[in-house]
Amino acid sequence: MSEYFSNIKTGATTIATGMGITLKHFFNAIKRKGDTGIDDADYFRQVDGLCTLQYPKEAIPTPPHGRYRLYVNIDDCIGCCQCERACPVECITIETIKTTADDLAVCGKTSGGQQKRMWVPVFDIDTAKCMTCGICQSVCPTDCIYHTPVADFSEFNVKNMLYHFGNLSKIEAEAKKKKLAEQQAQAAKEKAAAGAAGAPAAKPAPKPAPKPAPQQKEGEA
Amino acid sequence: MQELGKAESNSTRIIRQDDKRVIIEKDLDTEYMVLSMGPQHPSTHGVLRLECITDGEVVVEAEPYLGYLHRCFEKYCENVDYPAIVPYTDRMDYLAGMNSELAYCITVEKLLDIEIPRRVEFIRVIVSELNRIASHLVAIGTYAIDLGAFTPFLFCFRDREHIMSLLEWISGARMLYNYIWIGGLAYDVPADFKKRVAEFIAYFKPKVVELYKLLTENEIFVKRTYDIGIMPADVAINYGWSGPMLRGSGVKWDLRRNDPYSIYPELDFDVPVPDGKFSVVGDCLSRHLVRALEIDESLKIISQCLDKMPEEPNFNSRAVIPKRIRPKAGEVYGRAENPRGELGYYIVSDGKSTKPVRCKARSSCFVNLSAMKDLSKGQLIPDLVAIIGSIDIVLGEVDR
Amino acid sequence: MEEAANQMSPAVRESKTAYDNIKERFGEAISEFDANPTMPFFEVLDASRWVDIALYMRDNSLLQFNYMACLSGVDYPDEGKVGIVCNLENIGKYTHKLAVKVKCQRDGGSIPSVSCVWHTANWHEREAYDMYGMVFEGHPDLRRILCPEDWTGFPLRKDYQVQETYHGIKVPY
Amino acid sequence: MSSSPSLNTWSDALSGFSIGWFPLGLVIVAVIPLVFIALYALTYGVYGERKISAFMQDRLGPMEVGFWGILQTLADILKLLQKEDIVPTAADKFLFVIGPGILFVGSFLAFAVLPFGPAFIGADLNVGLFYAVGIVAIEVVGILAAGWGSNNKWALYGAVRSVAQIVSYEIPASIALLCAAMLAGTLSMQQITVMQTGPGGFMHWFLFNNPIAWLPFLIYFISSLAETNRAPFDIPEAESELVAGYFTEYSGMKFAVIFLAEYGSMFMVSAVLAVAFLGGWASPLPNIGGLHLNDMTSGPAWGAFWIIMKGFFFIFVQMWLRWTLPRLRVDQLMYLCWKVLTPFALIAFVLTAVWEIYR
Repeated sequence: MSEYFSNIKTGATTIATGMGITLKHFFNAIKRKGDTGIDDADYFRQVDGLCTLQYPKEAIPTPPHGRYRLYVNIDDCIGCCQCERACPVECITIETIKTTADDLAVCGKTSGGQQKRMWVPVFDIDTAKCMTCGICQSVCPTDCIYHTPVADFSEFNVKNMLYHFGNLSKIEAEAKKKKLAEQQAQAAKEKAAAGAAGAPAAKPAPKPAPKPAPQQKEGEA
Repeated sequence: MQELGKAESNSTRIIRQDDKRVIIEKDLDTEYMVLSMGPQHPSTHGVLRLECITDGEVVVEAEPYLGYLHRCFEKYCENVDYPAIVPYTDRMDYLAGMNSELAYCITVEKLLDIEIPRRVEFIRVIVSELNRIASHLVAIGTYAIDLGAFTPFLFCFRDREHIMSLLEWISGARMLYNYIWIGGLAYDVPADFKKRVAEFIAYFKPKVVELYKLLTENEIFVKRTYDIGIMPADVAINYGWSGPMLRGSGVKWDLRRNDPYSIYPELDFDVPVPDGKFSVVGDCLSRHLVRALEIDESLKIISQCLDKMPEEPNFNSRAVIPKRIRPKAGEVYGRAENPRGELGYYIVSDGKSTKPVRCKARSSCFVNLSAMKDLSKGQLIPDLVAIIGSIDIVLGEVDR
Repeated sequence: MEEAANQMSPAVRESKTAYDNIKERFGEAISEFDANPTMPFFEVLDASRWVDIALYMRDNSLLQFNYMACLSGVDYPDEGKVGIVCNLENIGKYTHKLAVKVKCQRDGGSIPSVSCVWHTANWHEREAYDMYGMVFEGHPDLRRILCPEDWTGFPLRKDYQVQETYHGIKVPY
Repeated sequence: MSSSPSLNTWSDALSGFSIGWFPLGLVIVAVIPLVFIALYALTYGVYGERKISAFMQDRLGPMEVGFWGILQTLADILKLLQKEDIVPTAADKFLFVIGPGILFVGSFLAFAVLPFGPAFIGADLNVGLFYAVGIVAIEVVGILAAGWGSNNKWALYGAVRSVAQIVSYEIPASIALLCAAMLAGTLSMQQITVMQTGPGGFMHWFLFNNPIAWLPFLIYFISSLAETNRAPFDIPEAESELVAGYFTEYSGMKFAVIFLAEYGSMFMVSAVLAVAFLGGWASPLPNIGGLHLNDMTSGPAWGAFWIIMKGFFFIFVQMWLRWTLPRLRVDQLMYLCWKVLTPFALIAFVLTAVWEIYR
């Protein structure tokens, strides 16, 4: 019998304690938490009261190296395709065209001073597929692909999630391709001629070896 | 009186009394009802499906069906490089990504046999304990929802949000971190990180007490979980239970103590097991209590780590990460204490490729859930919900 | 041999002691001890005795492998076999760990089920069956667990070809 | 001093106002409850609950539609009106459709005997309290019809639980109300209220008049939670166990009707509680010396104000409880009813009888 009454008593007291807590929060609702980010020294001084934010109007700031939307600084890209190979979800598509020797100056250098040897007409990132793991960022030799803290980039049409970063338009790319093909053909011809003349036949390269480029430079100039 | 068996249907029972007279007792003619609980049900924590055979509100048998969230983790692993598996481990137990990463990375490091800088180890322990707190907060919060209390859930999430912010600050992502890498970390922690974590602990301690008062001590909550779903220690071991589930059954077994990894041997913390005063050892309440107490222990671990962590200016957290991860041929079973129990990885390397030949994830929820059939026998439906909640499953990890 | 024993780490030496105990009892049924530092294991050569070995490992007072940490299916395409790897240990008394491998023929092979010895094995064996297709004899409920019941093929085999359509849905993404 | 009596006079004048034979003033007073019900359900019932729960949980709640989301409920209703009215193929269509209707009618019929002020009561039945208790129990039929008619296992569970629960809790609730009836010596709601009016304000209420009345008051309050399926007794709709209980299959306007009925009966039981123990429309303010606060704050319009406020207060407590407590289990619910509330209700009954004899 005493257990019966003590049960009722604990029930009543614990319920009263719980109700006290919720009532305290109810009256605490006049205060609101601010929206300073975690890197701010005041972060834990502003956490009392209502803690939700009205999202599109107010938002928790993302930290400086937040890993959200991918961005490619194509001026720094050397077209090495390492990110494409490293991506676990295959969301990066890169097409490269070798820069012809005369274009090297046009193609320019990266901000690190490295000579770029590739045109990158297609550098597409399907951000809808991207799982923001940051592996591409870690393998990039020139740090030109990186995640930005832009967290909200939703679109109504999924096709808009495909981001194009290529540095050549289609027409330009065609022209560059043609140019390269011509030069390669010429190089192959020269080489074949040279091979026929002298050394045992080098492979009639369907894929150009990287060497002929400087030779061509002289020929063209 | 002895029940000899059931004849015709379950409504008729043949009973022999002491004087050897056989009587046939006929009840109202009732039938069992098959009740499909899930995959879309509020308290199956995702897409678990339980096929319950019910007799009124009493569950005669509940058979779990899995696979609705199967994402071929193991097949994936065989097709990507070792470092690229790390983001996938996040997605297995998405509530405790850091712990999953830690388990995977220490497994591969065991195979590679490399030494990790001490500062990295400390940071790893801090983030994984923070994540353990976050995970337990979700476990406790959703358990409260299962039992009908909504407010503690939101209080838990409010506090979890701060942990998410802390982890986003250091790793760049809120849930799927890819922060712990094989042989190191993605980044060193920001300068103010230690200070902010200390502030978080100061902020969080009174909130835990409030949570206890609001939920754990509430008489209705206690009555709902007390003496429900009891699992004896030996059966729990035989079922391969681990983590808070096993400790809830009174077995003091914690991989951080019993199979120590990282810097846990240097740290001072308790492994809470129920003493049977407040709960029956092995019931749902014990499991809940273990989780609640583990939050305190994790806070203890974090503050110790903050004190002991070596300060190294210009620390390169990627210093010892191998350029190309290609372990020598061999196999390894490595594991770590996840918030839900033992998360193990069985990895086979052929020594030639940069991809594992086999990478099996031994998920704790998968094993813990396998006892569901036994636990659910003869329980009421509300108790069934309480039991599922106390197992604290994450379907991402069960189905992989 | 002596030298090798001396080089072993304490953990591996513990496993070796446990292995010696089992070897003494079962002799030819089990292979030599593989004393690698990451996961010491032995293989059950006579798969039909696997349940006896399991029971002995669980119930022998010196072994007491009462906890099955993991059971993983593995494909060995070179040997034409599939198998399982069980990681066993003791909770409570000893600290020794030991892994056991059991293999069977790739096509139509079967391994005795140990789900009666360790309940953990029940779902793990179902998973191994689901992914590799070896049959576990004496398993109480051998169905697919992660894949749909009418899925064809065993996805984790190295030579697995994914089916083109499943109930009219195109499968390869 | 000067403005308040004029308000009171205004209140009296309003109820006395008539154009020829047509008592327009009384009609206006009579419309008050109807307008009130609509407004209440729209604002306090749904919006209030969402806001109160939000504040208790450190959230903001609805904020988008109107100032601080005040028009959120209207937007929701518009949405629910637009929705397709779905009746499941396998459902028993007649029961499925009639269920919400019965629920709605059951919860609002009781308003007929609710005294909204000295001047207005829909029907001053001499068995008003009895009628109120009885008519609320009709909801059981609606719930059973909805649960069975849905042809859904979860809905059936909800319905079965609900019937068991409401029928059981009728007993302590009725006995507790009987105590109030004994104190008043009548079953008429208006008479019970009149018994609790006086210059002393709240001093005349049964609750403060009489220490024993606290017991039936608490018992009725707890039972009323169970009767309206509010937490911690919301097992018929237990969203984490039974998906949504008996209204799992409902959507669109039928769902809205069920919702409205729930809030209607929430106010109903709160008002009955106010009438039985807290003086209904009686003003709580006492006359202190020359300050005739009680007289100033009485009258038809004030009466409506007071009873609505009292009802709102108890609804707030109901919400407060709901957002604090976990849910009971079925057997614990029955334990509470049969082993705690019913014995205590009987004790309260005897004590009240003794009090009435020896007062």
